[in-house]
Amino acid sequence: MARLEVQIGDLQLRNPVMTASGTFGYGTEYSDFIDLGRLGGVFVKGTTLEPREGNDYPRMAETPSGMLNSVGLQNKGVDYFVEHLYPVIKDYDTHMIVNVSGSTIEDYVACAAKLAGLDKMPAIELNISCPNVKEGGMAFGTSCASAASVTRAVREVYPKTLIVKLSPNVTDIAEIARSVEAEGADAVSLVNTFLGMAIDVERRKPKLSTITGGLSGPCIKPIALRMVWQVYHAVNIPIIGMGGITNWQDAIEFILAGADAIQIGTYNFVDPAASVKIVDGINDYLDRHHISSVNELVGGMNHF
Amino acid sequence: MARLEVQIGDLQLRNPVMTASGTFGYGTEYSDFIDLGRLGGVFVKGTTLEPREGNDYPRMAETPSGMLNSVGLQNKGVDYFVEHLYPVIKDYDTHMIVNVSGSTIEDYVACAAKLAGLDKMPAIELNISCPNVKEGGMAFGTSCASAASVTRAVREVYPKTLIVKLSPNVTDIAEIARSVEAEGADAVSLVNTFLGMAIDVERRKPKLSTITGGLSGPCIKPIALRMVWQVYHAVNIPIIGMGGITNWQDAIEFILAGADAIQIGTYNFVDPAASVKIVDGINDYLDRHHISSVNELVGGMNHF
Amino acid sequence: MKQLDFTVRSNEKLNDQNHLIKVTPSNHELLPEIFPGQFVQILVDNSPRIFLRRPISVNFVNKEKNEVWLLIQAIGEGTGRICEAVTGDRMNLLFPLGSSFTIPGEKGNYLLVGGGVGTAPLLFLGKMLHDKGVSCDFLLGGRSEKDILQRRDFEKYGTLYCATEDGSFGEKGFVTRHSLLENKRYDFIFTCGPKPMMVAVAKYAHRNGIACEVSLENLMACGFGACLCCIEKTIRGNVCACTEGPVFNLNELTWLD
Amino acid sequence: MKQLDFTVRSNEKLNDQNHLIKVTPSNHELLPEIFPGQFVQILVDNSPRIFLRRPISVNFVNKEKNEVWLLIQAIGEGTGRICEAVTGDRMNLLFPLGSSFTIPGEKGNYLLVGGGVGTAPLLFLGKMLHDKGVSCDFLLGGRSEKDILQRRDFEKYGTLYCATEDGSFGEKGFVTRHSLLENKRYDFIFTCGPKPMMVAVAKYAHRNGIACEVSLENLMACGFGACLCCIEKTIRGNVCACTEGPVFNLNELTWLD
Ligand SMILES: Cc1cc2nc3c(=O)[nH]c(=O)nc-3n(C[C@H](O)[C@H](O)[C@H](O)COP(=O)(O)OP(=O)(O)OC[C@H]3O[C@@H](n4cnc5c(N)ncnc54)[C@H](O)[C@@H]3O)c2cc1C
Ligand SMILES: Cc1cc2nc3c(=O)[nH]c(=O)nc-3n(C[C@H](O)[C@H](O)[C@H](O)COP(=O)(O)OP(=O)(O)OC[C@H]3O[C@@H](n4cnc5c(N)ncnc54)[C@H](O)[C@@H]3O)c2cc1C
Ligand SMILES: Cc1cc2nc3c(=O)[nH]c(=O)nc-3n(C[C@H](O)[C@H](O)[C@H](O)COP(=O)(O)O)c2cc1C
Ligand SMILES: Cc1cc2nc3c(=O)[nH]c(=O)nc-3n(C[C@H](O)[C@H](O)[C@H](O)COP(=O)(O)O)c2cc1C
Ligand code: FES
Ligand code: FES
Repeated sequence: MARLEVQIGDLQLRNPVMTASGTFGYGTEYSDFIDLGRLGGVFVKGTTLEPREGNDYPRMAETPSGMLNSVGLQNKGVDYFVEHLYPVIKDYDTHMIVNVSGSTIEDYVACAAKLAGLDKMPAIELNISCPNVKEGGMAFGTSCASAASVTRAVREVYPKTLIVKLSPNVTDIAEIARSVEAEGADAVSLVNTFLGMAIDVERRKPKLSTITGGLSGPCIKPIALRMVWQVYHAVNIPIIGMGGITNWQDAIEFILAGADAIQIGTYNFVDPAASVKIVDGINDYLDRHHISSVNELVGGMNHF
Repeated sequence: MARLEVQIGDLQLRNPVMTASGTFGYGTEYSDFIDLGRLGGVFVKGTTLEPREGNDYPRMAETPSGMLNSVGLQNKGVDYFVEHLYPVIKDYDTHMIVNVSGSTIEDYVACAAKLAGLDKMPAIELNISCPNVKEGGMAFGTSCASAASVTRAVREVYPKTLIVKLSPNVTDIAEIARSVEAEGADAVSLVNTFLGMAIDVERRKPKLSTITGGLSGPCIKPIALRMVWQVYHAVNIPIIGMGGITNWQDAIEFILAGADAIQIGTYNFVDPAASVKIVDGINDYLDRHHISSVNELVGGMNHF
Repeated sequence: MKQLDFTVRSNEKLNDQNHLIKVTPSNHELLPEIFPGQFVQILVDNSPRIFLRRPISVNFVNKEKNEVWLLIQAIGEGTGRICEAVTGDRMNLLFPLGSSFTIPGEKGNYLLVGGGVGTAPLLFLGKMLHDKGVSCDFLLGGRSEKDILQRRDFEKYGTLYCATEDGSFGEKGFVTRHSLLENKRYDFIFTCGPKPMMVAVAKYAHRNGIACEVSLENLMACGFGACLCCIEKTIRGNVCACTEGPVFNLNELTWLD
Repeated sequence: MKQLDFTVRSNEKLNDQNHLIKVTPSNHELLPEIFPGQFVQILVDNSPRIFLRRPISVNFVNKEKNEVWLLIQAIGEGTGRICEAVTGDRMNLLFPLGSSFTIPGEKGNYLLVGGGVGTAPLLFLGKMLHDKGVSCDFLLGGRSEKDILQRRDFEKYGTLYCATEDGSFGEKGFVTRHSLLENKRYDFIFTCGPKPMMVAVAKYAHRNGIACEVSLENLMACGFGACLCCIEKTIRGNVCACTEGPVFNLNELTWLD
């Protein structure tokens, strides 16, 4: 299966199928269901400098072909990660990548710096797009200037592969992608969740404790796909595409739109084995279409 | 049913349920299925100064809980409308409102001026948000400056009720809403379609002839609802909410989020009688909750 | 046009992919006039991936039984679900939609060419022609014998000629290469089936100066003229295939340009 | 935890809303150890409005028949669809999930209080206690007689007390007002049901210094600790109700603060 290999920055991935931050715990949660060694990589839960309790219950609402969440970066902080989680996950037979979140540039920098020292952590994903925290988070991802400044600051302390995760809640995502590329990001990943809302009409209350939350799942796929395609035409660094992927057809769509690799998010909840099924499905597709490497498919739409 | 009445600018609507432009033809197409006289209003197909052939086939693709379209404002132009369509629809027992589209400010102004003279046309909806035309269209709706300038120019020639339809493809829709309010818009309607894309993986081609198109249907509801809620907190003019409404519960959600009235779009294709069912459903809901007027519900979420 | 609940009277599996489903209005109201070539839009319940209705031709109308027949090929999720219907199930339809084949007043030689499930509207058309006192030739094509559907029914209304790709029934090859087309001279051709087949038939008709009507299967969202998604380029510009079609006279189309 | 296809052995409608569905692994593999209080996540196919699985408690495990019982109240679209299952249908489950009730080593008086479909996990718990040689009292509540489900089954493992809102069976009123609570002294209480009921039971247990475990029904997206959506505030901070619960010791919760 050498032909499934892809390269993201310095990372050599076994295949383009990874799992999205916040939907896959620390990998451990899924080890009863799948062999983690079959995945290209695992993006672990958003990690912040300080521990966070996250938002109040209720934190989720189901929507047509998707869900809203307002988890709000609940995590035990980067120090706890380094001391207690890293030792457990570092020997998993796949790339384990930490998703770094924060409210201030200093937070991001301090957190990234602590992770830079970890031997078996080849990359981080900078989450400048979380809609579920009161300050910072998404705000960094919604203007070129702030996206650039957080990338620049982290780039200075983080020499390994730096992936910046973009927010879809913007007028022009290509412009944001260009601005983080200019500051030395090795790759971009997109999309994070869309800011959405749902109301319980009988109780006349928002369904989430935070009123608004992040929308994910198949419902967002057409928009996410369009954004990947736009970013593909705007930058030269690798793109990790995601948003509503449930099967190999969805994954191929993202690759054809320009993604070098993809992440499966919410659908892991529905089918915890979805990711490995998608690896197999991509492989079969390549066979059927006589394509010798998945890299040939990237951005490879036929002319019309 | 007096308690269903709502006011949008100078328009007194029988009830808050209207149908969205581009999904309801000129009303005529639905007269076999429903009594148009039961609706608050009908927004007719996007009308431009000159006739337009629209985009090439294929123009639609189904997506999870929604669809993409790239019709591209196919219409026979405003003169044809005035001469041939207006005489037919002017006597329908509901408000018939023209959706005005264009590529330049001059187009919008000329088109609006021609419609201003029509006795039985009490309002227009300015479509500054169509993603399916190469130039203009959506571009006007994605920056405050251009949204403001087209509104200002049309306001000068159009004295009746002016509704401006906003694009959801922006970072901050509340800011755009404020800028058109400042130029004298009587109401805003939102949202138009989200720019999306779908790929046929076997043929390796986009499913739409235009590559990207507009996403509508239940999939967009959570985002549209959030935008209505944001705009509700930003402006004082009435709001017409839409995006994925399929039943009375969805309609009530939009009203609770801050919409004075709502439009049903894509779901008319699935159930051409959906709009009148929603009128009945809202009525029953008001009864059940002992609410004497639908206006009391607008933005009426309980505190929590 | 109407929106009405129908009750499934029967669902017969004709081969691995094709089903003949007979439905009648649940409220027992009499069917309105329906013309051959018109179609219905079926609501597909219970599928998470299907949002829009599915357009299906009227295969036949049995007035005595107040029944509409639908011949459906289960190729995707929508048609797959529809074909799971069992006797007694409800089915919500919009109908009758679209234009119909023109039943010419004149006598003459009529040829009805269908490929695959595209034969669906031709049965009803054949019946109507037969009722008018003209009998026609049917030329039906499929991959193999089992794909030539409703043979008994077609034979009631005219003479049946067939072509199969594997030669298991009728002549071997595509319908458009059938010897009939060389041997007999027709005045009218009506056709429905895969686009390449219809284009070949259209070329034949054009070459030989034969009046020809084709039935299109453009992608549709609404089916009744509201969305403008189903357009076909014609000599009059873009028109809706769901209201001005699905049946078009070849002269109106730009296929052969 | 496993993901496995099950086959529906039977689906019995117990009253207007509640179904008892018995399922067995389709591949005949032996069920792993399952403890009372644990739950399964059911994949709901064929619904356009349902995307996530639905969490349902294990009502009972019949080891001899290699069968899991699920007691399901059809209150919305997801449970509604699940309850349409017929013998032979497939059902994809993630299981066993979550924590279980603690089966204490000591003898003593045990009370199991359930309301509505919240009685589901108590049957299996009663059986386990019975197997350990302790028999318990069940106190079950519902709106009326027909809402007190599986009476025969409960009676096998202990003494049954009931309360109905309309007085049609057992005492009239809520379970939490049942005379049993005044007349008998318990050492352990286990409860599952509507939150207001559980809070009332919790207060009673607290007031009387009785050890108490409650089973929560927080909204869940994944059910196995990956999404952090189902959190419950505890004295240790926010924890996942799907992995650290659904069964919690009252002492851990902040309900009575
Ligand atoms: C006027 C008309 C009459 C038709 N009559 C018949 C008939 O009598 N019997 C029959 O079996 N089929 C008929 N079809 C085709 C039938 O509508 C499609 O096969 C069906 O919509 C596919 O839906 P699906 O969900 O099963 O497949 P999908 O998985 O959605 O798609 C499978 C294939 O069908 C095409 N398709 C999808 N949606 C539509 C649509 N709305 N309109 C047209 N094609 C579509 C797709 O492009 C794809 O190639 C007719 C189509 C039209 C427009
Ligand atoms: C650990 C656990 C065990 C459960 N055991 C049982 C059982 O044995 N029998 C039984 O009948 N029910 C049980 N439930 C409740 C059951 O999961 C919900 O009734 C079901 O999810 C509702 O889905 P729906 O689509 O039918 O209704 P919806 O229309 O989705 O909702 C109806 C109501 O159910 C609530 N609900 C929706 N989704 C969930 C969810 N994922 N988790 C919890 N509540 C939800 C909604 O808030 C709403 O109030 C259990 C729930 C949990 C968390
Ligand atoms: C419950 C939940 C929690 C999430 N937490 C994070 C997070 O901590 N950091 C992050 O960058 N993205 C987070 N995301 C976003 C996902 O990683 C992904 O970008 C998004 O869900 C879109 O992909 P999907 O549609 O496949 O789920 C979360 C998503 C969900 C549903
Ligand atoms: C086929 C189609 C054509 C449309 N044409 C127009 C148009 O001409 N002008 C316009 O302002 N909006 C147009 N829209 C957008 C709708 O009016 C509406 O804003 C959008 O579909 C969201 O609502 P919905 O999810 O209820 O469909 C069109 C939508 C569809 C699906
Ligand atoms: S399908 Fe909507 S106009 Fe033809
Ligand atoms: S439901 Fe996902 S963590 Fe509990």
